[in-house]
Amino acid sequence: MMPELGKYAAEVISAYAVSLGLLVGLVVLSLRRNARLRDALRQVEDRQRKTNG
Amino acid sequence: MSFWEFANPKRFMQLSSRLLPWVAGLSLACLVVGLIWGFFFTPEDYRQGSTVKIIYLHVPAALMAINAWLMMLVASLVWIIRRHHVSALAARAAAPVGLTFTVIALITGAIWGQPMWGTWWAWDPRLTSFLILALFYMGYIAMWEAVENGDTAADLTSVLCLVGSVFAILSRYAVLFWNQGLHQGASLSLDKEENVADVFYLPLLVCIAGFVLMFLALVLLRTRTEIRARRLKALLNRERMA
Amino acid sequence: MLSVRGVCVARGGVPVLEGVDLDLEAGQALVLRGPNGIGKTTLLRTLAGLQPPVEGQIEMAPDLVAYTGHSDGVKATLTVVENLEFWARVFGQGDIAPALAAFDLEGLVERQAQNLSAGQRRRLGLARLMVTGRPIWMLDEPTVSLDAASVKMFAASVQAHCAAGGAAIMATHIDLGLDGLVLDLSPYRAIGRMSAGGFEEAFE
Amino acid sequence: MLSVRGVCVARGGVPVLEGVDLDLEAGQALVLRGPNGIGKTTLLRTLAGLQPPVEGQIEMAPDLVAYTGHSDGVKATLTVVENLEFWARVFGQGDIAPALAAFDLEGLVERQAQNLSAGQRRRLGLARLMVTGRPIWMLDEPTVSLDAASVKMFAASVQAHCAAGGAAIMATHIDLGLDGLVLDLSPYRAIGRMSAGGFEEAFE
Amino acid sequence: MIALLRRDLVLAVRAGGGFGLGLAFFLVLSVLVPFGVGPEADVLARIAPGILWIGALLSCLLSLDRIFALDFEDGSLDLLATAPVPLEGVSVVKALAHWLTTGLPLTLLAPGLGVLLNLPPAGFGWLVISLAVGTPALSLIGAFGAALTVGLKRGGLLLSLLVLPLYVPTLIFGAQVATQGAAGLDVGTPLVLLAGISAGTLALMPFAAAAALRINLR
Amino acid sequence: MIALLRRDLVLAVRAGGGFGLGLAFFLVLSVLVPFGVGPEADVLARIAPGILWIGALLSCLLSLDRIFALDFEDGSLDLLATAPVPLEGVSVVKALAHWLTTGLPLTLLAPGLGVLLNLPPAGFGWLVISLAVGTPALSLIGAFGAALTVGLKRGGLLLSLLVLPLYVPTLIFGAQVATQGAAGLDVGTPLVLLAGISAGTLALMPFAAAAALRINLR
Ligand code: HEM
Ligand SMILES: Nc1ncnc2c1ncn2[C@@H]1O[C@H](COP(=O)(O)OP(=O)(O)OP(=O)(O)O)[C@@H](O)[C@H]1O
Ligand SMILES: Nc1ncnc2c1ncn2[C@@H]1O[C@H](COP(=O)(O)OP(=O)(O)OP(=O)(O)O)[C@@H](O)[C@H]1O
Ligand SMILES: [Mg+2]
Ligand SMILES: [Mg+2]
Repeated sequence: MMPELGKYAAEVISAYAVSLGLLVGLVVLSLRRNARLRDALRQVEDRQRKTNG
Repeated sequence: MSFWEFANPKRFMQLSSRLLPWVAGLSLACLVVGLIWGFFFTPEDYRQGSTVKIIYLHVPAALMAINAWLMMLVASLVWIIRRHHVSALAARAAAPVGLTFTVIALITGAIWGQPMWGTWWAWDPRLTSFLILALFYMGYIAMWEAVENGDTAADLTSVLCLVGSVFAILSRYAVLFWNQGLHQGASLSLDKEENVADVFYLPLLVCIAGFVLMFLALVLLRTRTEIRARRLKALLNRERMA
Repeated sequence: MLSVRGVCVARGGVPVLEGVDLDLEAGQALVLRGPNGIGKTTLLRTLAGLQPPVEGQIEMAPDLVAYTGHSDGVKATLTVVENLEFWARVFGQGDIAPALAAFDLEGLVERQAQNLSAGQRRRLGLARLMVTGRPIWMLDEPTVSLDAASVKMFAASVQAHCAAGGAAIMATHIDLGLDGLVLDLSPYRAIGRMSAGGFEEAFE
Repeated sequence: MLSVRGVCVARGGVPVLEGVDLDLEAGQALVLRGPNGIGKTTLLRTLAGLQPPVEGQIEMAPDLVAYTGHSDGVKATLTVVENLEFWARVFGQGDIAPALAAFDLEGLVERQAQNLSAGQRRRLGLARLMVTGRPIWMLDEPTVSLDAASVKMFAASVQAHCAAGGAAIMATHIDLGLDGLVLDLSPYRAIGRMSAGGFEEAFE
Repeated sequence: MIALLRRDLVLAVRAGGGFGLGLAFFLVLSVLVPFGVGPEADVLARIAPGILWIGALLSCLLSLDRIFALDFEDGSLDLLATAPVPLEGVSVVKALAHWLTTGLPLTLLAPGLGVLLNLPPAGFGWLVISLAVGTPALSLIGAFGAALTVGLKRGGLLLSLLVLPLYVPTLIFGAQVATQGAAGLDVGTPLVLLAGISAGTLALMPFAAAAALRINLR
Repeated sequence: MIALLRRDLVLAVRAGGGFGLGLAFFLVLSVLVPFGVGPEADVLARIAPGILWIGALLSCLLSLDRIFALDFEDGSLDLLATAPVPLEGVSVVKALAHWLTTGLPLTLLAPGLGVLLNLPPAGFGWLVISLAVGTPALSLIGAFGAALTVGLKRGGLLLSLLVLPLYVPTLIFGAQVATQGAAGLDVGTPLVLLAGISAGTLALMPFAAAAALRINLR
């Protein structure tokens, strides 16, 4: 399955690993923050709707 | 539908929630296809060996690193001129994405440089400009974080972005003047002679499309987050006042 | 001289006062009252042109205002005379002697501001008003740290200023013995409004 | 708790007050009065141990004093809670809730000190006293910028402190409504003396 | 306006530390370099112009936060904003005062330090010229950075982070003039470019700085 | 004692600027050097260890005045002096806190900057080792200097001038270890001497600092 990378295998694989790691990290962080704020906002809106009638 | 409908937060939330899954899905598809194609099914370059496969990350990241700053510049101008909050928040949302792309370009370039030039780092103009670009991104993000009041932060970062753009261009020329480089020139030009061979070219285009779409998706998502953060803060403030 | 209609002011992006109406004529002294945190400082800064109002009209000819805030802009390492002369020159005025006399600073002219007591320093900050030559004084808690005699001195100089065709608007918690107008800000507290720009309200 | 005999205090090498006698017992609140520049701040700093007296005796057990000056030692970039908790920890105290309650700061706990109004900030500076756990409070113009309600709040907390066996000595120009002792400093103004060390007098 | 300049100069000379610190720092840096890099005369001569330029730039950077911060804290900036002087003018004057108390002394001090660093004789003139032409740009850019960060927490750190990338072109051309001058090469192009940067910042930066101040005072 | 260390660390991380400024400064200096000196890899490689050591030293120097000054101003130092902890211990803890927030991060950051400055591969290990061994001496000497100048006007300027000469031996041996290590030479002697300096300052400086504090608090 793995292609033959020759003597540069370490370089190529580390480049892919680092880049994909950074990208996935950014995506996960963005999604997590989005979810957290969405929930927090929904909570506050519900609460204020209740108190304001 | 006018483009300015995006400036209304409510409309933006509606439109973006419909758009986001498509953009995200498409970008994922492009990235998966492009990267797998590039990594597994392209031959080695006769000079560079397998390291040529790094191009599928390096070039799209480098392109988008610059384009992200351009997008921030446009968004800042829109905020200054038309005072559309969504625009300012989109600029804020784009900065960390741009910084990540810059860092990816730098790191993959450094890894590539070791076998090709025999050094991790050289003060090549293009590399140097990217280092400076990374510093600009860091300063811009730090500025947003440092100012508490949203509108003040938007104003200050917009001014910074404008002035920074001028100096970024100036730095680019200064650096070119300062040192002739090792880095190859643009090889995606339309001139077929200079272009990389087709085997590398097609998967590269797919990867670039993937990065563009991914940038779009991330900016949409993060802008939604920022809008919610603003609203949340305002709601909590009102609660405290009452 | 100054006419304010339906003004809403915000601090830190949060509206604190709304619907404020007030008028100030030459010769009048207006005292703003209200509990801590109601927004007196914010209103005065807005009237002085340091920040824009969120909404409403402020009508006033330009370059009429001399503003003094909580911190009085006195440089600790300059002497009393140097401090006053600097501001006199910035505002294109010549003579600082009347200001020194009005606030009993003549004995302290060569003293560096860092060697003044709190009240003396405040008197210096107030003397600055007289060298601006501006007709409208906007004062934020001018009498902080002043003893009774100095407060009288200050009230007298405000009266003299108004008698000479000037006007003053000030926020203070104590009674100055001025026969001026009083405006209580409590009724204008902003509660309905969410944010300065209205951006956050434009949701579902 | 505190006994002062024949004390002379100097500022900038110049004696400002001499022959000051005073006593403070547990449960007492003493108000220092006098015009601007008489030397109230200088005296309080000396009593708090921040500078030595030129002559005279100050008798007091160590580690009893909590001092608050013109500037209230509030860090602008920390929130209200962080400011208070820091001081509580420095003084080895646990709970800051009573201090927050006594000065009505509960609604502002998460606010950075730089976003407080002048009066709110002053209340925070005063709340700091309650987390020191020290019995003698020395206060220099504590009511600056406070509105009437806040002044009452402050007076109440001084009374509670004294009732619990503490004591307070403060300099202020306004009337607090405290049934405490009053000491007018005007008679102690230093005139005869030339310099703090006496070195310059030992000439001819 | 002249009054403001006079006051700022008096304050700089009188107020502890601020004025001398930048100069002392410049001196320290230049004295330390031989200890760190080693005493070989040719290496030192090679890097001397660059090191001196970097030293000058860092001394500027360290004194930037005084341009507006002190006036902001004690309320003078509010008063200046309501005074009959445009904030653009205030920015220029402040940058000028900063230059007079930092850039100018640095320029005058640089030849002496050049001796310590074995600067080739041909280099002294060009070093002074490049500093004289380039340091005003440093002060002007710095005033903009200081205006952006006035009244912020972590202002000092943020200020360096913001200003550093803006300094790059000035540094490159300035050091180039000094280095090529020391090597006896032609310095025309970089000198013109350096002068261009100084002129450009003088034309633009005060407006940017005044805009940032207005926003921050709000 | 541990409480004091904890508090100092928290304050350093929290309170604006102080902590990061040194690090940012180190970064700035290293990034700027090539712009000033020129991009030639061999010149850069030659001076890299020395420049990095000077950068580390300057970053330490700039953060020294925070060791005691802030605590002096808000009166905490008076309280500490009357608390049941010896002032010698306070000095050690304060120096330790300073090292943990300055010297240690600098040491960790140095290899990354070494890459930018074309440090030869052999040099990385020795650079880190020399910084790890040498920076504690910088903090300890600095604490003494800070104790001497606490509460003085112009303290910052005076502090640099006082501390600078005291730093020279540490700099010489530290840079020597790094430079010779990068050149593949033997580093035994300077490393031993560097370690000796660190040990010696650890044994002596706290007493000197405590004595200086006692005098200044009087
Ligand atoms: C840290 C180091 C590097 C950085 C910051 C960097 C930056 C960039 C940038 C900005 C581009 C965008 C080109 C464009 O304008 O389209 C690019 C393209 C490219 N880089 Fe790098 N690069 C680095 C190192 C390297 C190395 C070591 C190699 C390989 C020897 C390399 C090979 C390429 C190639 C082949 C392209 C495509 C050129 C094109 O199509 O335009 N880069 N790089
Ligand atoms: N960033 C912020 N977010 C929310 N509220 C804020 C912010 N900054 C200030 N405020 C609030 O704005 C209000 C107005 O403050 P202002 O300084 O105008 O009051 P003031 O009437 O002058 O009070 P004082 O008499 O104490 O000086 C205060 O309640 C203050 O807490
Ligand atoms: N360096 C100096 N040389 C001479 N006199 C000085 C010096 N520094 C301060 N003074 C004077 O010392 C006196 C005492 O000041 P202090 O601050 O103690 O007064 P205060 O009673 O607190 O006044 P206030 O009510 O205004 O706060 C003042 O008259 C002041 O002008
Ligand atoms: Mg106020
Ligand atoms: Mg006083």
